Amino acid sequence: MSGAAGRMREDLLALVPDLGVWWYALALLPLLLVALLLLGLGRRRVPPGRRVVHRGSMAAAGLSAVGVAGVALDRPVLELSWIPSLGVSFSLRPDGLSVPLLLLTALVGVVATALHLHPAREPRPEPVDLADTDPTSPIPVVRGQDVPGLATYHACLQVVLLGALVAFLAGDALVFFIGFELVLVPMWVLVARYGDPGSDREGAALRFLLVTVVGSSLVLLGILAVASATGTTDLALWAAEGGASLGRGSQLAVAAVLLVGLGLKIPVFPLHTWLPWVHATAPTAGSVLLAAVLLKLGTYGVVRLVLPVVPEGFAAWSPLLAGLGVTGIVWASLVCLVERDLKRLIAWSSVAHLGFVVLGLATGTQAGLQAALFGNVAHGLVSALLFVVVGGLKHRWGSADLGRRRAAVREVAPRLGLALVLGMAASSGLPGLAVFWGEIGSVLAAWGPAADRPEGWFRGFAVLAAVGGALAVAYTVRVLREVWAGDRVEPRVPDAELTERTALRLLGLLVLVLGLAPTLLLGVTAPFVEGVLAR
Amino acid sequence: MPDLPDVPWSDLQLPSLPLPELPAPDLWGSPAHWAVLATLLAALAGLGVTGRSNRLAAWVGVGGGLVAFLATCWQLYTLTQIEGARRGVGTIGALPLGDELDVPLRLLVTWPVAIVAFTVAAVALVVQGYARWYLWYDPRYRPFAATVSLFTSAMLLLVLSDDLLLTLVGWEVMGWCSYLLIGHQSTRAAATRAASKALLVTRTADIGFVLGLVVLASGAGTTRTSDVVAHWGAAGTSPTLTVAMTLLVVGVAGKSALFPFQDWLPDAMEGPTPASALIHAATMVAAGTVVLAQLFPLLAVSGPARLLLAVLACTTMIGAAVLAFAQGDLKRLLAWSTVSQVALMLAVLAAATMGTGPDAALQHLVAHAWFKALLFLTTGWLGVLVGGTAMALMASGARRYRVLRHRFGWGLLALAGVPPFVGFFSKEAVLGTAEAGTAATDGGLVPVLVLASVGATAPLTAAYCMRAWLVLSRPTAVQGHARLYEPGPVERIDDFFDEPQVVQEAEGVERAEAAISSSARMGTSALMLMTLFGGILLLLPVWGPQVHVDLQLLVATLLLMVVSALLVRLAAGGVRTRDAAARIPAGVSLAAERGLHADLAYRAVVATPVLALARAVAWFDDQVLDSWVRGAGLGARLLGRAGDLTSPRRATPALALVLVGMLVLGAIGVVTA
Amino acid sequence: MIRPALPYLLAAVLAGLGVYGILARRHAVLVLIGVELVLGAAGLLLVTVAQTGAGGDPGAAVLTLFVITIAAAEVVLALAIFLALFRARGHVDLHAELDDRAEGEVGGRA
Amino acid sequence: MSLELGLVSVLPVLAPVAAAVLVLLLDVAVPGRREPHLVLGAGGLVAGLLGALPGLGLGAGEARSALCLPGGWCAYRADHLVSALQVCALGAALVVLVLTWRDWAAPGPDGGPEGTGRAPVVTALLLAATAGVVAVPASGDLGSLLVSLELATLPTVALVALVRTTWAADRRARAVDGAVSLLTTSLVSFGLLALGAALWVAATGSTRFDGRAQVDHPQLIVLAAVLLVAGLAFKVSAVPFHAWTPITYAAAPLPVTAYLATVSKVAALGGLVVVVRALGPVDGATLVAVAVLAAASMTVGNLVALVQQDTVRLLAWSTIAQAGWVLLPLASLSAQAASAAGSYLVVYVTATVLAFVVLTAVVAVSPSARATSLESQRGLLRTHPLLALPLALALLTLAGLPPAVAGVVAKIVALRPVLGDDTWWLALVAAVNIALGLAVYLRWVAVLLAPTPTEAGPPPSRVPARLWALTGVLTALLVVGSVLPVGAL
Repeated sequence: MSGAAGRMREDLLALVPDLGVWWYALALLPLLLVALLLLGLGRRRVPPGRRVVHRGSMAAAGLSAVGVAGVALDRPVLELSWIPSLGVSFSLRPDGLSVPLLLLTALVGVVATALHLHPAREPRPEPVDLADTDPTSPIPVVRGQDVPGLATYHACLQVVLLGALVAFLAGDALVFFIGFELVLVPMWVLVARYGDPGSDREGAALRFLLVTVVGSSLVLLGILAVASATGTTDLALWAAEGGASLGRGSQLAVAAVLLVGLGLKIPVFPLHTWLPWVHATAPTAGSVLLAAVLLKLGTYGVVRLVLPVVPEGFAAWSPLLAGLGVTGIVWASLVCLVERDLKRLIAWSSVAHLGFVVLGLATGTQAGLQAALFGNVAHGLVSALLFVVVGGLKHRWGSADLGRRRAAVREVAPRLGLALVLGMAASSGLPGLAVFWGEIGSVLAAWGPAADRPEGWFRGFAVLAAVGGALAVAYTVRVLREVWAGDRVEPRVPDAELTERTALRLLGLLVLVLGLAPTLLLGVTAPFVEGVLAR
Repeated sequence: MPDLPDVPWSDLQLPSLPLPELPAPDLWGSPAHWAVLATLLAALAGLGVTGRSNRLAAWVGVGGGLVAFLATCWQLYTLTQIEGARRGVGTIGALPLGDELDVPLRLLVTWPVAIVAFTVAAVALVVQGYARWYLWYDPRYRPFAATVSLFTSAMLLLVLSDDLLLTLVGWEVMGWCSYLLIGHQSTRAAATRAASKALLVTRTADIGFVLGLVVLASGAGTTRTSDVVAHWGAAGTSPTLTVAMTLLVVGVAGKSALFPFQDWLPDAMEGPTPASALIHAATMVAAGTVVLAQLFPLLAVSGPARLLLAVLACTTMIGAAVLAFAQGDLKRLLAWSTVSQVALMLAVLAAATMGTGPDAALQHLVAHAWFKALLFLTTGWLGVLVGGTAMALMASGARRYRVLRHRFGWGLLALAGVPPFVGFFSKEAVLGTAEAGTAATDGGLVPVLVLASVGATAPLTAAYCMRAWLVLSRPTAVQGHARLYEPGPVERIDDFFDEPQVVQEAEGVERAEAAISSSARMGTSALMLMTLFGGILLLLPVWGPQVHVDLQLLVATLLLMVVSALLVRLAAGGVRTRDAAARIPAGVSLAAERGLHADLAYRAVVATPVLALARAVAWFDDQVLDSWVRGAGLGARLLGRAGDLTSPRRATPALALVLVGMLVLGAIGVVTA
Repeated sequence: MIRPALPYLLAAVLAGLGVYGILARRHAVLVLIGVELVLGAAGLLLVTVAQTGAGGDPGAAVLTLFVITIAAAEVVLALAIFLALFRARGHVDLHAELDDRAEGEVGGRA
Repeated sequence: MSLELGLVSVLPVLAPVAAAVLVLLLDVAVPGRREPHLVLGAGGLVAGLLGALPGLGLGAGEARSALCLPGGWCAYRADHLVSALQVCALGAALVVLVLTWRDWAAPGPDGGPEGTGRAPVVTALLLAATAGVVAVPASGDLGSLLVSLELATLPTVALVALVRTTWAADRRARAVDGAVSLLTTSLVSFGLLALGAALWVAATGSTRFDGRAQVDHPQLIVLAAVLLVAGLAFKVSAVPFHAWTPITYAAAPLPVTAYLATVSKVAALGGLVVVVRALGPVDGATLVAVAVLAAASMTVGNLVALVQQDTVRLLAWSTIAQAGWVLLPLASLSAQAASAAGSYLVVYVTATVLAFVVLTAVVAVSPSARATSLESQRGLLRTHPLLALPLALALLTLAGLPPAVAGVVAKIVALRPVLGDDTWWLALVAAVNIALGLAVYLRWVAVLLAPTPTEAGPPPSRVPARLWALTGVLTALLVVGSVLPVGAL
């Protein structure tokens, strides 16, 4: 812990009560209990009212966020024997790598539970020529009153958060894996049941589930291979050993399996094709969670399970990984130039951002790793922001098709418009907003990769990444031109309502703060990065 | 021609005056911090806090600008008190990016930098005050003011930065701000288009800029500019350095609208005039000059980069001056003149040697900032009065509105480089530097090219200035329109204490003329004064160009300028509007107004192929990559169905399956045993 | 010590015959006989091994008895089932469809 | 030579056998009664269960033996793993007995007893088969193995065929078809098993499984082992010995299907464990054969299950796929292999039994004649949440996806030995099959979750209390297993 961040943490620590491991109870139990409660209540003949469900869910997420903040400050270590026959203990051990992601998850959790679930409805019938027969009445924003199964929806959100928190906290590989998998079923339900009824939501949900399960199965193989070689599943021991008990061949195999598995989750080109489908279909909160939390599980997994555990294997694959990451940047950015669905477009931009993260990871330098970790969190915030905006727009418009002529968002919904501009600017790497530091750091690191990486290749990747950065501006301009600017004011859509506004302000503020003071986050991750790459 | 002696620049400089010891208030941070932060906070506050009140937004915007301005003034004073006149300060602390890369994120103030910062802050302040009047009825005044503040902050950061990353931050933020400012009137498709074009063109060139910075920083192991310069300077010429500097030059060419990126800048006239003034005068386009000046020792040893810069700059300088002459719109004329003048600054950098230093470019930057801001703001003022900036509308403007007469006149004279206006001094420094470069390199290609181009540009500049003046000062057809401006008891807009009332049109010339706010008027007056007396700033003893003013060359240039001006006057003779450009064939004129159709070239060379590639990629992704996923699902289902159909339903095949399975297993066992 | 080639050969032939019977015959009882032939081969093998094997483990011979007993039990059950089949379907043809995969009731009401 | 009897140790086997005999005797004493037989049978199973429970506390290397020779060899040897398998089998058999209670205690078509005296017969058959199942994993020589295995198999054939006389003739005929399918396969498999046993004796010169004292013909023992495995594999429904499974499962009464899907598998796995243990840790060739079996079973089972429209058929193919998972660890050299397979089997049996219990309950409450079709369960979560949630939990356990952590841990346990060996190809096949399996089970869960079709038809009848009890107990087992997983046995 260096500098200002360290001092700040100490100051804050003096303020909070010393709850020790009970912070975990505060962080995890509200989610679990409320999820069970909601599942139970939702099954009754007369389901609870939407206010009760919504507030209960928000309260749980809020309490959990308080707990997570406590965990982040206090960093207690929990160690419970869990599956003795496999030598697995339920150990929770946050460190510099997981704390930012934990805080991100808690924050995004509050945002996701706060957002109203809009009732699924069939897409509005569009007149043949919209230009002539515009409906002039505003499209009403229906809050969650008519939604059947609201309790189940919120229960799913809670379980997703719970799983993500457990995965980020885990000090044991199998506990991580369980958390990693725990998010899948609720996410599947969220997409399949509460997704956009205008599209093939069940297909998209199944695709999400199967692709990620293939990924997590491969991760499981990797974990078990390492576990059988080292004789333990304790992540700290794995990291300390640094792959000493695996031969080069095993390291290569384990790294390959793990990287493919996590690459499906991140997702890395060419394993990314599921992401746009799922994002286009998922409800807003689902998209927010998927982009801001679930994809992070993949990158977190790489940093946790691959980089320190099989360093030799990772080094061997890293040129390929970096190449795929960079291809993803350019590829996704190009697709964004012609994509017609706004939500899909934002999903594609996620692929591009994660390409930068992957590039940073692959360089094997402290700068690259720091940039990747920063970019990871930054992407979480920015994509959450963008999905709140775009999800809201999609609901208001009835679809997210860019081919239709609609009212200029700046004219009819200036708040959403401002948030869109902020999000897209951040997403295209505008300095002063969060994403920039991650991207430029990755490019910098790629130009001077670690000694055992092929420098020439990495320099080529750096050039491509820079080109991808310019393409990001191109699609940003495209989106702003087609959605934000213009003189049409019909059909009117209502501007952001209170929850959206609050969520957008919160996220926007954080994007700005991280952009202006990147040391806040870099200082937290620095000790971990030094520890990982010191050997 | 008599043999005239050379005058060393140092002889022209003012003696350094002993300044009194002022009581230094013990404030937080340094002036550099204050300058950057005040405008940044003004931008954030302007967006976040001002609610619906334009008045509050104006207070915030102008207040931020004022604080920044005062800070830069104070900074000038503090520099006189510091030994060595260098002051480095930290910002948000070093980024912990590991041992391989040091990212201290510091600022550094030296004399040239401080003067540029002062100029930037001053122009920005004037623009803020002016924008309050200009956008009186604009419902989007608040974001505009905030964006201007942000823009100023970014430019100040870039100017004061001692870190490549901070430079990049300022650089990119300016690009985005220019997008927002140009596209301010987002309901107009043309504005949106121009804004997109500006951002796309500059950001495309920025690929080079980013990579150049990355290469420099990565090689030096630090992003601190002074250390980077020291590292690479010590290493001497190397291919890596050349590549890096060439990439940087490409990026600078984009931002400074050098050929082939020149076309975005004239289109940027779609933005409101204050935005144009800001972009053209002190900030965005000049940023490249500042960056290259900071990295000058590296540029000086990178031959190919210098050559590239010289060729691009010279082409642009002359071409833009020619195009400026043919424009049918005063704002566009000024835009092309900016392109030409910025190219002039950059050309000097290419021609300068380590002996002369890069100061001439910064001097011209400062000078250009004063007169170009003045010209733009005055044009905007007139535009409001006559309802447009087309030459035809503008004709006789300076006669009908006498208040504008001196503003236009002085601005154009300074632009043409007529003594004793500020442009004259800076152009002399430029010429001197180019000549010194020629002498130092013994007639090297780059300095000669630059010298020749500057020499050719001077009369061209004089020509289009003359043309503009002739049109503006055309005698009015109806004498009754020529009225003196009388500061009588007319209604004034008290811009900082009133909320705008929705008035559709200003009635009558007098009211419109008088309707400019006192602060906007005062701002342009200040610019006017600086245009006249700004030369003093250039003659301060803090500049260090080791050049001589070749009086022979000076006289020759002035003569050329006079001749070209006379030619223009002659050409304008028979034309009703006194517009010399009317002699140009219509086709040529039209092509010039459209920037020689550079748009089409951009579209054909970049946009179309990229979009085609994007479509191909999207198709490939959907049809090929994704087909694996879809195919896996479909394949599993088909295989399942096939398995279901072929699964035995009778006893005998089931038994056969058992026996075959046994055989296969036995075979496997025997083979592997 | 005699070379037990002949018994082994016989066992192989028996097993082959049995397999042929299983695969080629439609009549359930004939298939049953095929199975019995295979079992016979196993028995023969066991007896041979018991006589010639090195260990002299009496278990091999005992195992033969076990196999025969189990075979007898199987035959009883098999014939009973075939009888039920004949009652239900009117034939004991093993080439008949056993699984009519109609969209009918499956599993039954327990 | 004296034989040491250890009858207490053999109680898990003896109790069901004794109960079977008593049931038959009771039938002679009080013909026409049905409930006492069932009570007696349940008592036998419970006694066996209690007898096997102490075995769970055994440490490594300890075993409860019986029928021992002075040399130390025992014909019956139950260590920790075997005891666990026995407990599992007896418990599952008990569940099946409770499931089938009303059916077997039901009166005949005219209200009197069923003409065939069915209740005592089926009860005795169930008990006998269970005794066989319990004996298989403990057998110490080929003879015990063959006898107990056939004891476990033959009664089930009869159980499939002996359906209620109240059933329609066509339905009864189909039951007989199912029995024929099972019978023929088991006959041929037994032939193979016998051949394998003979070759084993030829190769080792001994019928005992006390390590390979001397191996005369190394190739021969591979062939013998492969034949033994092939003979046992039909019972675990491994591909390509699986063809009877969908036919018989679909034809048999649901509780009998449940029995075949769970208790019978314990016998098969027990036999395989005995063989693999006897082979010792060095025989690679058999491992490849087992690996091929495992991979083929998983893949084929999951693929075909993916397109099934009927839940029972889906479960049939799912058991084929799960057989692959059970076999998976046996394909490795690891010392944990047998216990890993056993651990997986226990979880599988619990989840499958739960699924069958819920299915029985659904059939009981559903007015539809096609209650087992997937479509008829649409929206079950809304109409019967207390049935749908346990079913979903069972399916997720089979799929191996949290929140059913028990299933995940089972998959982990099964995969661990394979990765310890670096058998990457098999591990990758398994990984793909996790996803395929998920598709299978989630297809079902999705139907449960789907919005309810418009309400029509008569109001559903009530679920019998015994089914609630079973559902509750089994769900509790899975939940406890998820919160505090046991891991490997």
